[in-house]
Amino acid sequence: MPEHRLKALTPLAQARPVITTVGRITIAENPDVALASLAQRRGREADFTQRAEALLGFALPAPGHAVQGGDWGAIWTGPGQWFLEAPFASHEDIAAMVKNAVTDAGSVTEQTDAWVRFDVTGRNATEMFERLSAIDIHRMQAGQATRSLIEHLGCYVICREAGSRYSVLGMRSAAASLHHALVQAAEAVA
Amino acid sequence: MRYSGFRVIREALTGHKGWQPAWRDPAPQASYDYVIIGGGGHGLATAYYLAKEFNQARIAVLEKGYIGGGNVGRNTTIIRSNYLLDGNEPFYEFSMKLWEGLEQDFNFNAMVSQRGVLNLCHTDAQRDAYTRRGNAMRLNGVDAELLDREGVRRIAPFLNFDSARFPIKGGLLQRRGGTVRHDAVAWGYARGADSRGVDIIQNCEVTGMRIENGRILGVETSRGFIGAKKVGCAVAGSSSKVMSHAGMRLPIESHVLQAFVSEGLKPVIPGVITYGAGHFYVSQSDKGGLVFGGDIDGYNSYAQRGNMPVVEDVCEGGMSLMPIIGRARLLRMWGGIMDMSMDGSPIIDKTDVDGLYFNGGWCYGGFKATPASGWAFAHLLATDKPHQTARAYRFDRFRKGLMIDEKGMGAQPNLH
Amino acid sequence: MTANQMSGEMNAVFTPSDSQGSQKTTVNRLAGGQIDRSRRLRFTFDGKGYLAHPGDTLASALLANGVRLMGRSFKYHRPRGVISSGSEEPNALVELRSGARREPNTRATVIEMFDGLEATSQNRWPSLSFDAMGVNDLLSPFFAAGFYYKTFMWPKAFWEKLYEPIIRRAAGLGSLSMEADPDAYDKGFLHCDLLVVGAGPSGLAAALTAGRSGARVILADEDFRLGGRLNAETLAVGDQSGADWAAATVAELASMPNVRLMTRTTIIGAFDHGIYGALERVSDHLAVTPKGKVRQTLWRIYSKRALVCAGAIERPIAFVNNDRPGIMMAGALRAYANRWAATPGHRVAVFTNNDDGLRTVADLRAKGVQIAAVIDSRPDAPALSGVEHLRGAMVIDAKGRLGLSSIVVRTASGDTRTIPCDALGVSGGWNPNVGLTCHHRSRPVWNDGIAAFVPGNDLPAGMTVAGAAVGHLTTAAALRTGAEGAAAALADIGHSAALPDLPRAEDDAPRLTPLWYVPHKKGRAWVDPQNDVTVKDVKLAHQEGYRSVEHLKRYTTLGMATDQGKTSNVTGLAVMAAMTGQTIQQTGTTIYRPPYTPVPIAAFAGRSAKEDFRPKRLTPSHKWATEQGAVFVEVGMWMRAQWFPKPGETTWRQSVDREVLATRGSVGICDVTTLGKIDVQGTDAAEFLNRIYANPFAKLGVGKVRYGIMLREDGMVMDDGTAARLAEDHFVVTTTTANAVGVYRHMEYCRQCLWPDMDVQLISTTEAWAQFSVAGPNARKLLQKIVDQDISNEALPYMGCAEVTVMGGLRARIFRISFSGELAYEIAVPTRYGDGLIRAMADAAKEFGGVVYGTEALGVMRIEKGHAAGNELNGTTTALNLGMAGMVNKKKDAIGSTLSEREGLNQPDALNLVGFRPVSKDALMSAGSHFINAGAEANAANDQGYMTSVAWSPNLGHYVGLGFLKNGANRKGERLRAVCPVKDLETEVEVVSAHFIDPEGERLRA
Amino acid sequence: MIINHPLLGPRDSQEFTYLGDASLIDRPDWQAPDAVDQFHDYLYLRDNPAGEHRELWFHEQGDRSWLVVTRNVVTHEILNVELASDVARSRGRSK
Repeated sequence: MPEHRLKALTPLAQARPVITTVGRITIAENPDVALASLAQRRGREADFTQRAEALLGFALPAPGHAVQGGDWGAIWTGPGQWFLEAPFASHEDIAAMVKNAVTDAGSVTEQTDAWVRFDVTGRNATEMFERLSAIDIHRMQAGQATRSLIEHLGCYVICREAGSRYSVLGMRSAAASLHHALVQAAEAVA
Repeated sequence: MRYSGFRVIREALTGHKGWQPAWRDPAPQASYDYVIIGGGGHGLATAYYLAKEFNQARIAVLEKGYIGGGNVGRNTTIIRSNYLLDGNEPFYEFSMKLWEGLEQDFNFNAMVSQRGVLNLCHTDAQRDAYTRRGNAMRLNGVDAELLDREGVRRIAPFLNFDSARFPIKGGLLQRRGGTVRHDAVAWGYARGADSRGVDIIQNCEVTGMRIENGRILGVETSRGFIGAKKVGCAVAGSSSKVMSHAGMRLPIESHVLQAFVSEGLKPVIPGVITYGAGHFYVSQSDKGGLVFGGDIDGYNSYAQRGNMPVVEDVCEGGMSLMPIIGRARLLRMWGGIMDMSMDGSPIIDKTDVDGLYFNGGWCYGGFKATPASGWAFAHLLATDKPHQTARAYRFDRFRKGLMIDEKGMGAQPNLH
Repeated sequence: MTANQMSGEMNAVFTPSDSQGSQKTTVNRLAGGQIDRSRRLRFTFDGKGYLAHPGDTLASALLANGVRLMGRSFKYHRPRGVISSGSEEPNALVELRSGARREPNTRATVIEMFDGLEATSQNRWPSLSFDAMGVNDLLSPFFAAGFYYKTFMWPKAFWEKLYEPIIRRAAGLGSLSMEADPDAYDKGFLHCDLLVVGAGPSGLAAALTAGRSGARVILADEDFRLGGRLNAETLAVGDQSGADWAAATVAELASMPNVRLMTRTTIIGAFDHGIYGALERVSDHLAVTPKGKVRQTLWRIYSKRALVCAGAIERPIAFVNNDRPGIMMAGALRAYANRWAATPGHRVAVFTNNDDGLRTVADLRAKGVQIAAVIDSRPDAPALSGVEHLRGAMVIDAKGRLGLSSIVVRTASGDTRTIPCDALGVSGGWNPNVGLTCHHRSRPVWNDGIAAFVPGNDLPAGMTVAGAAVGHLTTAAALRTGAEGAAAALADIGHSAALPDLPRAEDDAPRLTPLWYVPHKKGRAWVDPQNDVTVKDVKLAHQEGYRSVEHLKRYTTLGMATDQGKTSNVTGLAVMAAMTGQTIQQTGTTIYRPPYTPVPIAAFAGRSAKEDFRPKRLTPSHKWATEQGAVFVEVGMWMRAQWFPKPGETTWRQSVDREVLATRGSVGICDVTTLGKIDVQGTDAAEFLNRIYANPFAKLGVGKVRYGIMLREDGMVMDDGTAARLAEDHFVVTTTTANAVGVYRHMEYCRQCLWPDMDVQLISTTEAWAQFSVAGPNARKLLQKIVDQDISNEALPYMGCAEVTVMGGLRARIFRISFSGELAYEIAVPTRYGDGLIRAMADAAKEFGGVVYGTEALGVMRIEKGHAAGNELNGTTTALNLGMAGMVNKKKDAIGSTLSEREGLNQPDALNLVGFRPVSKDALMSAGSHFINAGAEANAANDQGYMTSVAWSPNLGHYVGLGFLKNGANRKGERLRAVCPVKDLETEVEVVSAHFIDPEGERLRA
Repeated sequence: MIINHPLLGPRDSQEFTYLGDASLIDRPDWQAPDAVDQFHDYLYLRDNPAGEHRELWFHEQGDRSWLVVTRNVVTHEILNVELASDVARSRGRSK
């Protein structure tokens, strides 16, 4: 991590992540993940796949899925496009790291601070998501990830553990509004 | 038979035995001088003015269902002439002037009610645009007032001045705008046309056009061939379908627009209010229902019904702007098919086929245009020259780059 | 229960009321019922206190308390009582609750009782029993259908001034509180294999069948107690009462994890592709919505299949004065007796044309209610014993203005008899509840067997119907078709379900001889009671040619009341059919539209109301700006700092002038994160940009930035911005704040739909970077304190860009671009450090007397510099209009370049963007003014263009404006009238260059 | 409405943004002698059929794919959904 003199704020504009517990549901802001978008270059698919897998140690996930392995995670975000995630503390310059690995077989774009991530846990988290998005949350299995609308915001919902553990990635600038929506939904089912 | 208060009293005292049908139910004749396709507001108004103002005879209106069953009977009844562009404003003001004398003209109370149309603005840029538009109206001799926030509050104190997501900064008010009882417009024109000899033929669908050597001879219908010297098409959402009988492709897409009415309520809203930062407009009918709507659903449709996202979007706008309506209940939702044109403005023009004329592309704004549209179309049919307020409504404006694009959205009909 | 017990109970409850005004005992409460007598609930109606029990509705409780008069009709203000026991109720509408939670037009039949409930009658003045507007009833001959279309036209001005205000005040039903709705509402989304609509016998059998098969099932019912008519009838199901069987079945369903039971949930509409809307009344049955909870939830249910088990609705028979309070549907009468142990009176008559009406007789007798007479229109009806059964007779009149006192009957022999009674149950047969099946404009078809409409063949895809809703009017058939319907629907999606062993139940085919209205010469017989449409009104509509059902509806308002004709439409059609000589099928129906029952507007809005209408986007410097006391402004979804007031500044202009002067005099900082940023990579990235921008981009050097304009395909300018080339195969495109989403969509369209084989990858990075503009002569000096690398003019010339580090090593990007016309940079760091950076830069700026400025100062400076922005890029302006015609390169394929050549867009007098200044230095100018040539009259014919943007220039000491003027490029120096009638303003202006500040651009390159 | 995304399965149409007739894929050659006329017809004229309609939808709130949806605009029944890039290639579009 570079030694510079600027302090970071979380997406909710706090020095420390905000953790909100409503009933049995906990909504935790998680800024400790670095994110990069990785897209395959046209005509370089085989090279791309091989290099990406070498970096990650696992195959890139299929549409609608996310994979976790070691430090790395990968989320399918669009045709030929993924988000890679890794611990922020060790991978702050994730874009450069990924770019080094895939070279010109892929396009890499830093996305770490484009998103706010809320980790939602709780045994009735599904009831909460029923009130937020059209995703069939009850059928969502660990390792599935998709993007849909939550209160007018396109958000990724990643199932970490079916029924009880999910991550929501939303537009960072709307973190407060998204948090508000999550908390209200949690209160409604508390 | 002339309608009057006296007549109503006389009939009331004699058991209402004297009332006659508002219009006849004639069988189609073999041929007419003018066949108007479409028994909606525009078609009926065209026939009425052809007979009354242009002294034409042998006129038929062909309607595939019952008259007034299309958009004239399913709109949100707003009239206004608050347009920006030269191509539009004189036309809509002509229409407004006709509305102002319409009921006496056709002897039917259509409840023309000039209770005002207020467009709210929420940003400085929007206020600048309203200023420009209000000035354009005034330069055309049309009434327009620019209100600041307090001016809006005086007219509509019940709006959300405290917690609206997009605060109310002011508004553009046209006091002469208002509402009209929509069905009565169709019936009034029908009755007026019928009494001047126009044959209104219901349940008569046009299934083809007979065209020889570039000239129209008449139309094939579900009730047989009907000859015509001139054929005018005024079928709104069905424009592409009908004009395809003449082999034409139009700069039009058909889209569904939903509208909503609440249960009856004691008076809430004085005039028409439109929300400039959400998709919501509302007025209150004389019966007490809040009549409201918003955007088109956004996809091509001939289904005359819509889906939930737009219902929700409209109500969200309403609940941001005037949360006093939260506990009022939405009673009924319905849809109409809009002939959305490529620049949001209509077409009243000849076609490449001699004797075939077209009137369409009204988007969601055809109702307020009904009188002027009928008059201008009658003018074109009778004289072969465009009415002076409708000269810009040509087919070739797209080829020439002379679009009349009030919203500046370009060639994407669902954005107009 | 033995007869003794029952009569004992009866004696106990039939205590006459003690005194007027005090809390009455429940005079009309019977024995039994599904109410919890162990608890008493207090409620008031029109301020008077009453008692009820859990399980009551407001209607049942009022009846039990001897209250028959509950409302007034719409037009004639006729006194009205409840006629149904369900959501179809047209008459018993009240204002529920008080204050901001007042709910007008609430049907007493669906108001679940809670302690402390307040209800008030409506549409009456001064009181329900004496309503001054009742005078309308006396004048009714003048108020026939459509009378208002024929009068009130003279004198012209009187409509708005006199007639309409009177009509508007008289019309309407209940009143809004005129306060903001204080409750919260949720929206939600559910998925299932099978949605079962309605939990009567068919719905329960269907849910049981599907539930046991393991399918995902949702069973929804509007009632708070599942079971439908099983709760209202005494008919046995197997060895149990219907109500007990329902309860047992519900208990089994509740134990299944794959079944979701939704009580108090109305399926309001069938939408496309198996999507159903549902309204769940979460807290309406509670006195107070618990904190954090919602009043209602609007669900969007995604179903693979739906089985409609919505039952049937009983219909009335129209006769003279059939709207008296105390006259109700026979089925409702026995529902009140059986389920709620309530009766509207002690002496009850029944008027029927079918056997079902006779069940009411039996059930009421079993409850000890005296039957005054049974008037059966069928001469051949099976004779009843123990009661007076007048076969072949009809009710021809009813007496009792505020409550029924007697009926007048014409017997089979033609005699007329007056029969005293305080309630009358009417049964004209049952109409299958087809509403939902018609939401896709399917038309129901007539079934002669039950003399009613049943669902047609073109139902919404995935929908089937069972039970009474499809015309099976016996319990056994309801159970059977429910189970079979569920199995068939599931088989359709490849899921097999075994049919359960169903209990025995009554299976008597209903016998009915249609009777729609009792012929009459005098008096009025109501078809639509709420809207006061009578048989005569329908006849008048026919006489005047309004014969199409839609014309009939619209002319008479038949079926347009809050019940949408649930109890009235078919009767109206039958009357019209009788007039025209057509069958009812030929007469047709009007269109059934959602919602099935009215839905609060707030429920459709959900959480997206008031300030939560749309999410807010906050800039990285938002927290800091808030601390500085900034004034914020909505820019699309963003909240941006508009200006930063300092102590002593009393007007916004003072703040903005200071910010502008400090920026131009020294340095200013502005958060420009809101501008769209799109990362464009790939070997074809340069060629891609070359095609989406009108001007060339292919040869832009690495480390360089270029200004570009994008056209729409129709040749209008879509957006402007810059593209910076970070590497051969890597660009960052910026867009305006307003067009960020649209430009990204357009670029994806071009990439995927037009040039699918280009090697281009796109992603938005707007949010990833906190970006600040640093502008002014001291911009470099300030930034050099922040940026770790050399940013001298040589290292980073005008329109250069670089990847750098700031504050000792943080990765950053710097672009030397300017919107203000000053020496300027944009510096970007990862968003989380944006707050740190603005603090660091604001600190550093102090040394130079620099400022942080908001959007107002930004706007002033861009106008001073003549930069087009949203007011100029209004979707109707071309590059030529903007003075950028030269940028449209004709030697390449670019979006919009071909159609920009059309003649209408290239006329000699086309609008050109030019500058304006007031001739008199202190004169005001206004955006939105129109230009008129000096000496010409101000009218549309003389319109020369319009002013787009105006600002006070503190640098120049006068207003500056931009605007579009016909042939403006060649009119510099000309004086014009800038007229602004809506502000009562006119200014003499001079046409000048749009570049008021540094027209040569020397500052930019300094 | 529900659009059966070729990669993601059934999705609520609310996640999508609608553009219009899929013939917008067939962008004319800018160098054709009658290019202005061709572009006019391409941009402004529509078949607007009351029946099957091929149309462009953008999965804006999802994976940002442009799709070609074949839909009956009278019944709203969706008959086919394809990736627009595949359709574009099949219609001869490349770079």
